Amino acid sequence: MTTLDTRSNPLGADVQGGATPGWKRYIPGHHWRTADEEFDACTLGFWLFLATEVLLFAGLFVGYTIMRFKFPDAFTNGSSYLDWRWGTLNTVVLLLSSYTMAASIRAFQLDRQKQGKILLSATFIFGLVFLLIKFTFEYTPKLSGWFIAFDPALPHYASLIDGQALGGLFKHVEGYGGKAPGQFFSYAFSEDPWEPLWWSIYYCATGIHALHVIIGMTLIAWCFRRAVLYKAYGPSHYTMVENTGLYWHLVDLIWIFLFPLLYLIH
Amino acid sequence: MSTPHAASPEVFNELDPHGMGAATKHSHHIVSGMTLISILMILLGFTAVTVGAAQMEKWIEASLHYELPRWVNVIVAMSIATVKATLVLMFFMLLRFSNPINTVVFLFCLLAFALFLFFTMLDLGTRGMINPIKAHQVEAGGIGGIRAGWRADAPIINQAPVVFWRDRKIAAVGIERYNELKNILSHPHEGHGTTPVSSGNMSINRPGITAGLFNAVAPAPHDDHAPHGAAPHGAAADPAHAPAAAPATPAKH
Amino acid sequence: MLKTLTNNMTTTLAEGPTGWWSYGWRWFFQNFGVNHNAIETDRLYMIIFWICVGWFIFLMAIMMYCVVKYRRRPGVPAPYSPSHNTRLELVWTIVPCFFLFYIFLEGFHVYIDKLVAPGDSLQMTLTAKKWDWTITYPNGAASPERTLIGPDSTQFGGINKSPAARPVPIFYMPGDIPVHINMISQDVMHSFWVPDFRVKFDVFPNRYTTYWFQAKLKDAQASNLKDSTGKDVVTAQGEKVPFIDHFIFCAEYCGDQHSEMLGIIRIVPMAYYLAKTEEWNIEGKSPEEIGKLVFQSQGCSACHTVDGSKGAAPTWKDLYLSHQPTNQGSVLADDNYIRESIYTPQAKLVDGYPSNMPVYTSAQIDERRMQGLIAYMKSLSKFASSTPAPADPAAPAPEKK
Amino acid sequence: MTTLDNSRAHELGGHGHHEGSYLTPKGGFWTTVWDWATTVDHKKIGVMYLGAVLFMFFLGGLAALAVRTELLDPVRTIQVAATDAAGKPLLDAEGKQVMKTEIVGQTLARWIPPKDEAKLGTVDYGNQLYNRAFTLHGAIMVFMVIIPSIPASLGNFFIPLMLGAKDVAFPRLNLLSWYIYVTGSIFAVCSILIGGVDTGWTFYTPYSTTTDAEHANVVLMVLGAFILGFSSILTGLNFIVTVHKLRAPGMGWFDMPLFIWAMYSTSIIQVLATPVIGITLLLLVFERMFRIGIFDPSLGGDPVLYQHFFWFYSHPVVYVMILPAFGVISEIIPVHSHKKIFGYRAIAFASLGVALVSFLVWGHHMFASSGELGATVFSALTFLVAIPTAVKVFNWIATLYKGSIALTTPMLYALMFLFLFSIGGLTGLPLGALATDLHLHDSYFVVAHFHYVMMGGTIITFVAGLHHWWPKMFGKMYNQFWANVGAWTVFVGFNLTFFTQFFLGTQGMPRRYASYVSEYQTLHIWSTVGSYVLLLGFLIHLFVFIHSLVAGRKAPANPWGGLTLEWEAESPPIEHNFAHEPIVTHGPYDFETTVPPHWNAKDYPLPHLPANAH
Repeated sequence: MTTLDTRSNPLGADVQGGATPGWKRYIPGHHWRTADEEFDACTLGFWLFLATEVLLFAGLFVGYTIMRFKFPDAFTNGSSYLDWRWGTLNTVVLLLSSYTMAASIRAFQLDRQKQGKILLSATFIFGLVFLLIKFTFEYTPKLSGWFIAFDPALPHYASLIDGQALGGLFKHVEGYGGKAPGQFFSYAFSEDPWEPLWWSIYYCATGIHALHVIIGMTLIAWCFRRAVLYKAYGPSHYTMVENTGLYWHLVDLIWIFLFPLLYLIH
Repeated sequence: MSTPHAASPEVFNELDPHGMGAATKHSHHIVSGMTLISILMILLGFTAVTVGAAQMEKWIEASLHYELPRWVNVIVAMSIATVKATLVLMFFMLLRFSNPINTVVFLFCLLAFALFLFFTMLDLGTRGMINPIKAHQVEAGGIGGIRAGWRADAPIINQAPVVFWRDRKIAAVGIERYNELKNILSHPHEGHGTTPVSSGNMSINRPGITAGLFNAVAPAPHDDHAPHGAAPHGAAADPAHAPAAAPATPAKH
Repeated sequence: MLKTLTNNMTTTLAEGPTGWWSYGWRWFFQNFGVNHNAIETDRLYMIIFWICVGWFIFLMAIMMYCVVKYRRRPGVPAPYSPSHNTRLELVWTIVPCFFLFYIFLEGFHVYIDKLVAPGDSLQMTLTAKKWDWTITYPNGAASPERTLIGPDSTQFGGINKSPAARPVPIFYMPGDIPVHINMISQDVMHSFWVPDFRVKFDVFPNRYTTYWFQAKLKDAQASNLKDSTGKDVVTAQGEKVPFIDHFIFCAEYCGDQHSEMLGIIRIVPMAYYLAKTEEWNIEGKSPEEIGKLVFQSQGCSACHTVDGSKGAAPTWKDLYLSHQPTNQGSVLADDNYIRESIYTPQAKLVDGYPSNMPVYTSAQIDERRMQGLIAYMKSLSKFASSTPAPADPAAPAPEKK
Repeated sequence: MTTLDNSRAHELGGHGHHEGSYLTPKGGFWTTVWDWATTVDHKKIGVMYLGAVLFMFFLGGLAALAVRTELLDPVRTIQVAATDAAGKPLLDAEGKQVMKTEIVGQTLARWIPPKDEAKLGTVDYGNQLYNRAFTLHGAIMVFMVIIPSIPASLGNFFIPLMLGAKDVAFPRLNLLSWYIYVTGSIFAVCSILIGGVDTGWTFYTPYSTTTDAEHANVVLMVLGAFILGFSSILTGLNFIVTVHKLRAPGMGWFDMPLFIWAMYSTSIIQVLATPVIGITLLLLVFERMFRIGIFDPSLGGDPVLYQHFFWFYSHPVVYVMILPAFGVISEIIPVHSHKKIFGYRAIAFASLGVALVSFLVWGHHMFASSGELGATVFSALTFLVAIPTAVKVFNWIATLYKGSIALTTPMLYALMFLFLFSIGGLTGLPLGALATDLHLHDSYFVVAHFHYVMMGGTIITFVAGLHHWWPKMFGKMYNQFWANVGAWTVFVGFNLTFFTQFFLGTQGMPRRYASYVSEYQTLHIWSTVGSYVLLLGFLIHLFVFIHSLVAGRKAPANPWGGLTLEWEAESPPIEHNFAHEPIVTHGPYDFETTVPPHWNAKDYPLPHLPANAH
């Protein structure tokens, strides 16, 4: 097999004849001696890839450290606009999703197909919840001043609400928005001249992290599809779901560090 | 590759002198469900601890009027995060059970990170910088040209956005309303302890020489060697532009 | 120093290079011993050079010997030798370490000399911007003198330099005493390099870097300063003025005219230096004179002309109160417009000229200098004393500011 | 030499014994094109990389020639006699000749006239062209030529062969990385087509975030480099896993050829350093597009932070460039002097040592800009690099001792490498010493130094490796005489071009200057002439290779008598590399005890046997 040819994919070849589950039909690549060796190599390869991911974020962490060292008060000030309650909730959501991911791998290892699929979709949903919280409760109010009506952060600002939309579902707080990165910063009540820099770091770090969440969710969805269509994962072959899991845990890992660094400064 | 799957040719494992096959025995470890649950619980517990510690620090500062050193917050938070990360790595990411080479890879990656951070800090952390003493006015020039807003044709303000927007708001709503708004907005969470203090004036003006290193002489850029002192230039302290606009000075609480 | 700068092509100091290592320094350096640090640098460089030459010849000789002696000949077997020898390998690992350690130490030692200025140095500040240097003397004066390093230069006849005959600033510096310059950039990074001093330091927009030198004048074979007519300049005491010029180069890439961002440091006796800086001091001068000094010293003259000829930017001749076609419509060049154009040049761009006017801050051109510039422009304009120039009928009415 | 039947090879429908060379077309023209475009065969991907890299080398070389040509003549303003439309001298009212000012010496501006007539003859226009040319040269040569040159082309082709494997660990990823490389290159070329980039290949802020603010070319170029980073990461990752998991039976870590060791070290650097340039360039793009301010002083950012970010990648990447070259030399010298390499373990560990130390020394690019403590520490660490490098050079020269040295083209190049790289390495010493660096930094001395290392080291070795393995890759021999002529021409041209630049540097010629003070002109002219000779040398090689492909003699399987596994395969190798999985029973350089595979006295005599043996 020296040509990229999807038809030679042993899983794809036999979609209708689903009698034999995909994982049993799997044949390792022609250059491997055993399936185990291939699995081992894939895991090693994936760890190397994870190392590159960590070092990608390393740049952000170094930037964070230098800037916080230079402008400690800008960071304290900026951080005080983040609501630790949402941050904590998001941490819990990601930890739960990490658990469901690990459990789903375990299910596939034990050939519990249904359990595995349920856990996979749970992971996906947790990811979705994470993004929803991030975008609707964190980014949107800070950038535009629009809150969702049931945001617990809102009652405090009730006296400043100056607009509504969608029948009161969204409420606008006067002067709250404009906490954008760099030159787009237009929040008028900042205490520190370098606060835009804090927001730059905040949006870069959480934004790139959110991008990774999205990539991870895509991978999970793809695994789910293959699990449903081909029963692709089972005791002897679960490489892809395992590596997706590793990726997802890495996303969690990064967040474990981002959370205190961004939300718990004072 | 349409040939049927064949049993693994065991003969190769015998010829494999580096134990490459032996490593695969680690690969298929199945973690018990109990372990996973316990790890999750521990992780959630640590999350509670780290949030609690941060709240506790705030409480200490607010009620005992004692300002903890800055590193306390960082050290506590980072230690807990490291423990959590280790747990995730070992049990969720199966480093504990898989081929040790994977752990080595990850440790090397952390080593590279550590070197990166250490040497960058070593350089940037030991030299003076001109933090604009006048947080007020941004250094203009090729790197200035900050625009007031998102649009590409928005006017150039040559000012820190913070200052520009503050002044604009004051002009729009008046200083009383501004202070009123600010009072509410800068206490985003009830019970928030101390009021943040601006660092705009805390920067030390050092002459670009590592403080205390080799300073047979620490030449001050604006010392009175010459009759007029050094001419005003660059981002240096410029008395004429020290925060002059009275209403623009942030109201201290 | 580069020989173009002085009429005397072999300017060196009395103390020439001495020592075994000094053989061959002339291959690398045009001159020797402009100051202590330069001598030390050259010495270190030449020591490293000879160490390298020694190693290189040693290695290449062995290589060539092997290639010739053990060349492949049919039927002649390779003699073979062991492929491993711990003692030998240890030796050639450890021996270079000593050389390296020595070079590091020497490099560090001289580096500290270059870094730390003596406490009694003369303090000056340097501002770099695209693409010009400005040095401000202790009394607040800045040098307005510029020269063309080109064929039309009267000072240095026939040197093929200076694209577009762009004048470069001359900074007068006293000889034989330490001068300490505090450097800052207005825009991007630059690097202040005087090859004769063997030192360069980057110039940043957000932090000061420092540069110091003590250039020799007494022991050097300097030429005498001449004025534009070729006559010797004499001081009030009737003495001739010895001088030595050194080039300043920008060594950090900074854009289109990076290679034109030159300057000259002119080492003169202390008395002459003091007289010059006093001459350029704006205290006690009329606004017009101040404006002219600022025009010359802040780099305006690099692009703007005052005689009506076309430069890289609009001429100041008859500019004041004229109507300028800009990208914001026709504009009356009144005081406010001039002020705006200096502090915020991008606001209105005169048609037909590139947008490369640097931004000046109020720290560089304070109110007094600004008034001076406006007064100077007034003196150059025929509209100043009479009514404003008639508006171009085709152009829209001048904008209200 | 024993072999063992590969049972998997039999399973694969008996392809093993009678499958053809990997170059055999699979059918008609379009079938073949499709076959190559979708191949996951590491050999074909290696050849495709070779083609792409050579094309980019051609582009980068053109830019280099443009730079050299511009520097032939310093830009200067002269007074010339004005003429009227008919070409007669123009006289003024008093009958005197009217003079006019003219700018001469802007060669590029004459070749590429501006669209806007008014710009003709201005300083800015000529300089802009020059600045774009050197940026183009730097960016292409670094990101698109030298980094992928040996690893992605020769490495891809020969790592599996040398390990006795059928392919790299992740063949599809390998193909993907080629496509990523092409995509990144297209981005870069597009940025040239829409106007070019004038930032220098280092993209230093704040210049790079403000220049050409209204155009997208800088963003395109930066994104191109960002994308190329992925290609580099994937290649490195693939090689690490391949080396770990796909060695032939019997091949322990210290039975691997040294080329593999070098590639392994290279891959470690690629994997660990490249992501940092990824985030750096990403932040740079954000900075340019959104003014986020991390590197922008007017918003509180720090340009020096950018330099740290940039050099944390770009210094290790210098070793990504040179380590593979070390590997190639460690192959060529033993084979062509038919002698076991001296100090195998020392060279292997020196490769790893260089990889490790490479992460400690990036600050030496910033002595003129860095703080004093940082500079001192980085200077001390910098000298550490010299030790493993010197050890390697000593080992190579010791290998020559009492060997049987055949002056074939690859060997000639290897000896040239020793010469040039020694100069390059030794001139690193005054740059590593703080005091002298403050003079030499950003001068032509640096330019000369890194060209001696990067070009004299890597490109020369790339060409050496190409000559060494050409018979294996394409199954054809080439004309040794003309190849040697080409090699000598390159050698002469190279030294003429770059040795002169050491003197320019010490005398004070700064880098990236479009025009200069006239006493540098003599040396600049020599340098430019040298670059033309260099061009001639590479053209000779090009013709030798084309001639070889068209009319070359068929290559034997082992033309030089090498012992590493790739010489056991056919020339060119069959599609699955080996008919039987090889089993390693001897070391890669045991020339004293082993008869090379496919040995045939007609092809080459063994030194220790009479010429008429067999």
